[in-house]
Amino acid sequence: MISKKVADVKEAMKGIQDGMTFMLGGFGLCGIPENAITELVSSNIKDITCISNNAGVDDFGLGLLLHKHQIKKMISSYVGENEEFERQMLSGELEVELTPQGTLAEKCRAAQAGFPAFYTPAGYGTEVAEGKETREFNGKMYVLEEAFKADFAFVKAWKGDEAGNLIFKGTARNFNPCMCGAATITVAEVEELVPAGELDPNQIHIPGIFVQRIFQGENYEKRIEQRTVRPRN
Amino acid sequence: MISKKVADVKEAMKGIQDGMTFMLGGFGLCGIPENAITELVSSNIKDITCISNNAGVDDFGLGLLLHKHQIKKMISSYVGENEEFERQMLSGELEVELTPQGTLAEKCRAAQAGFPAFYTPAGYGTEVAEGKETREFNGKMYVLEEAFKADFAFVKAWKGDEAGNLIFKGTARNFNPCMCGAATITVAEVEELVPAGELDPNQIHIPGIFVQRIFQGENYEKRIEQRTVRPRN
Amino acid sequence: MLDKNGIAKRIAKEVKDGYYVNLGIGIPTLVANFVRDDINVEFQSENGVLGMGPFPFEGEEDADIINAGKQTITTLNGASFFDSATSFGMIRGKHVDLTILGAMEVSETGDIANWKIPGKMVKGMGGAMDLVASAENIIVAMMHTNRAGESKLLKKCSLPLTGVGCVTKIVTNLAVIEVTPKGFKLLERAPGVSVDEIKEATEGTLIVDGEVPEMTL
Amino acid sequence: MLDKNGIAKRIAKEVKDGYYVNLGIGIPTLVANFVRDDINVEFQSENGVLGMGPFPFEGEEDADIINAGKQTITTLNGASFFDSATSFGMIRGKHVDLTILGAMEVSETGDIANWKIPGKMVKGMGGAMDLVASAENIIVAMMHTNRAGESKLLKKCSLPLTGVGCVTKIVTNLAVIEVTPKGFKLLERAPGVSVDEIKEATEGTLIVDGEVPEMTL
Repeated sequence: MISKKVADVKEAMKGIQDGMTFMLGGFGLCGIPENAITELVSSNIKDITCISNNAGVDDFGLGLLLHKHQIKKMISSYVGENEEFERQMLSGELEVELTPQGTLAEKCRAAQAGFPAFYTPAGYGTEVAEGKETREFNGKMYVLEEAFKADFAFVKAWKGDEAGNLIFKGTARNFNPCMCGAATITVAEVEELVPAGELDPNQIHIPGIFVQRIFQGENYEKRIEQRTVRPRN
Repeated sequence: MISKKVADVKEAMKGIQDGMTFMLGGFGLCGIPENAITELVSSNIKDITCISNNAGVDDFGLGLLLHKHQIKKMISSYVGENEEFERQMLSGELEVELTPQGTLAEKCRAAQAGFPAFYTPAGYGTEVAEGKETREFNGKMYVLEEAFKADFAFVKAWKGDEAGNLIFKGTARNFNPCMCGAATITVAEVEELVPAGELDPNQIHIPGIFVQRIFQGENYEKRIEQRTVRPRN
Repeated sequence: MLDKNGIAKRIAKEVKDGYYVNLGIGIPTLVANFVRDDINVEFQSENGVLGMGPFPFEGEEDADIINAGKQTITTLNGASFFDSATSFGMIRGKHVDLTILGAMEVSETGDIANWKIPGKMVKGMGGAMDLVASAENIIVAMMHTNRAGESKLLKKCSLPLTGVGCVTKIVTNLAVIEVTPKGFKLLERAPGVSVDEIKEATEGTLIVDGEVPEMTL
Repeated sequence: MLDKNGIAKRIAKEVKDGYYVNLGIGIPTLVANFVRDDINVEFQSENGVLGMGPFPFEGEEDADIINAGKQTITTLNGASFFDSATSFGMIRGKHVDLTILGAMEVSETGDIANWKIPGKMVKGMGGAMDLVASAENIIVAMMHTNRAGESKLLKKCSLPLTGVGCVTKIVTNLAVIEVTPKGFKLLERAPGVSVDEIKEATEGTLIVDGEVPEMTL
């Protein structure tokens, strides 16, 4: 067994530098790598490019990095729910590349699985396809999209073992598995880190080969954006 | 819950016709859809094209269909272990399209996930790439491969529920998940069929949306090709 | 004239037994409340869940189980969770039977714009571009006119497009409309709404073919 | 001169701590037996398993747990199972550090042929084409000559290729050879084998640079 375990978030983040490109898992605030984000904020790293489906909210998630102007560029599919983001984007302080959500997921998966590019129908005929190659297959038009290149991927899982194997929970899975192995170094933080051998090999969502560093996360807030409930009759 | 349950293999195979293209899961004899193959043999269907990583052995798996000359064309990555296959291929009775194993898996996955084509490095500079578009990305050459088109996919899972959700076991997983949803109709046979709600939604390998029909399989032989053991000291 | 719930109620009639359905945010979300309970339907949410159920009871919310609108949800028997790439594989691979989403504009050729007002509102397309580019059965749920009273059913969209020639049907507060090669075909009028009122509110080519029935809900 | 186990033993020295390794069928499979046990290595098999262990004890074979050679195997702590697309994602995505496979021919430019003898033997490439096209560290394990005594290290392969310019190192019964832009560079001699014997058995350009040490096992 090849151990991926590191002592803490500080050791896990070794090597991050200004100007790097990071992938961050999560959908909204669900399944985001809270520990990595906190460490990025306190590291004062700057000029970073973030590949993340969303940009957090004003006072949580990637919103924290935005407020400190640490982010140079965001690559996302949906950035509502964040006023500071909208302000920085409309004023031109922040570079933004909006990408269809399925394309975003697949650009990660392509990087993970060694595909340089793929054809997708998403965005054909829209400004997303401007400057990109388009092509017909079986009477339908597709856009050529290239795999992402990133220095670090920060993901959050529910359970993990020392070998780097990961299991996600519910919809906190989202982009996290797609980003594993899609960057030079994948850092996984988990709610529960167990010794190798404790997870069923048949139930691993992401094999450890896609993860370079894993650590036991702490103090998860797991904030809910839209608490919707129904009455008990 | 949308039920995919059918009574038996006969009902599951409804609609198969001469000349159709089928995908069949399995690696060697591991994880092959034994019930579907038996039914195909007794149906006397002919002129079929089979997309399957291997071609079975002389007296089991797809070898049974080969012996009855029901197969017109095989699309596979490895066809050793089968003398009748080699005889039919070398004599020209059987059409064979050999495809790199990773490309075979991805041509299934592309069909499942709506990608018309993808670029892979496998086979570049070999006869596999003859007649295919090649292209450079970041200094490396790739071959354009198109998604498969198939009428039926026959897969075998360990557990399944009425909603068509599937869980595979060990390396019997192999091509089976990649083929689900990659054909017009996906037929899953399972060792244990349970009511919807009994499988943990977090541990489903293939969501039921990729499966059109599911049935309780029977009489699994699960033949071992290479029984290798070590002595107990 | 219909209210938002009325629009959702009418659209619910388009949902057939055995359909996998993706519901967008806003009016589309309400559709789930009106689907007949004698048919079997599964709701997919692109953030990675199939088989969504109602909102949880108070105190049972789980931050790890949400829909694409970031609302806490529950799951029903037969549900499954999966990653984003698999989720869009379902969508792109045409395994989802029906997509219902909102729009800011729809053109008479089926183009849709719903993700950006240049210089003003730029929230992003989320999964909408993948959905409209892939699905074969796309119903738009929206008001017939915008807050300024201008038609949202146009000859040509003025806003940046989300997808081209993809919308098949539109249900508004005034009408049910099919997008045909010749333009918007009026299928049904909302209760109490006249053909003339609909014509008045539609900038694009409106095809009125014979008697147009009032919709039943 | 080395036997098959000797070749495997020498190759095992190329396996470093922390490596994920894919072993082909034949001699490569034997390499696992000789890897130092003070380093951590995980073996991947392309049919969908990472963390392979030794063969099972008699009576504990499981038909559902095999390697790419269709042999019954066991798994070690930290193992995982996955589907074929994910497996080749590991390979194509360069997550596997070392690939060891057999060959019928290797050219001095690193081309490899190991899947087909036209009109005679056509078993298929299996995963070999994906492996050689993707891996950056490819070691070929083979006899230096074929049964007819002809060299398998050629100027140019005569058989249909599996991959182009991909082999980095070759370990045979006679020598350890690096594939360089200028040809086959002789790194080590097998015990008791002379440089002349290796030259004799090598059809392609053999570069002998100074004293060539005898390998240690």
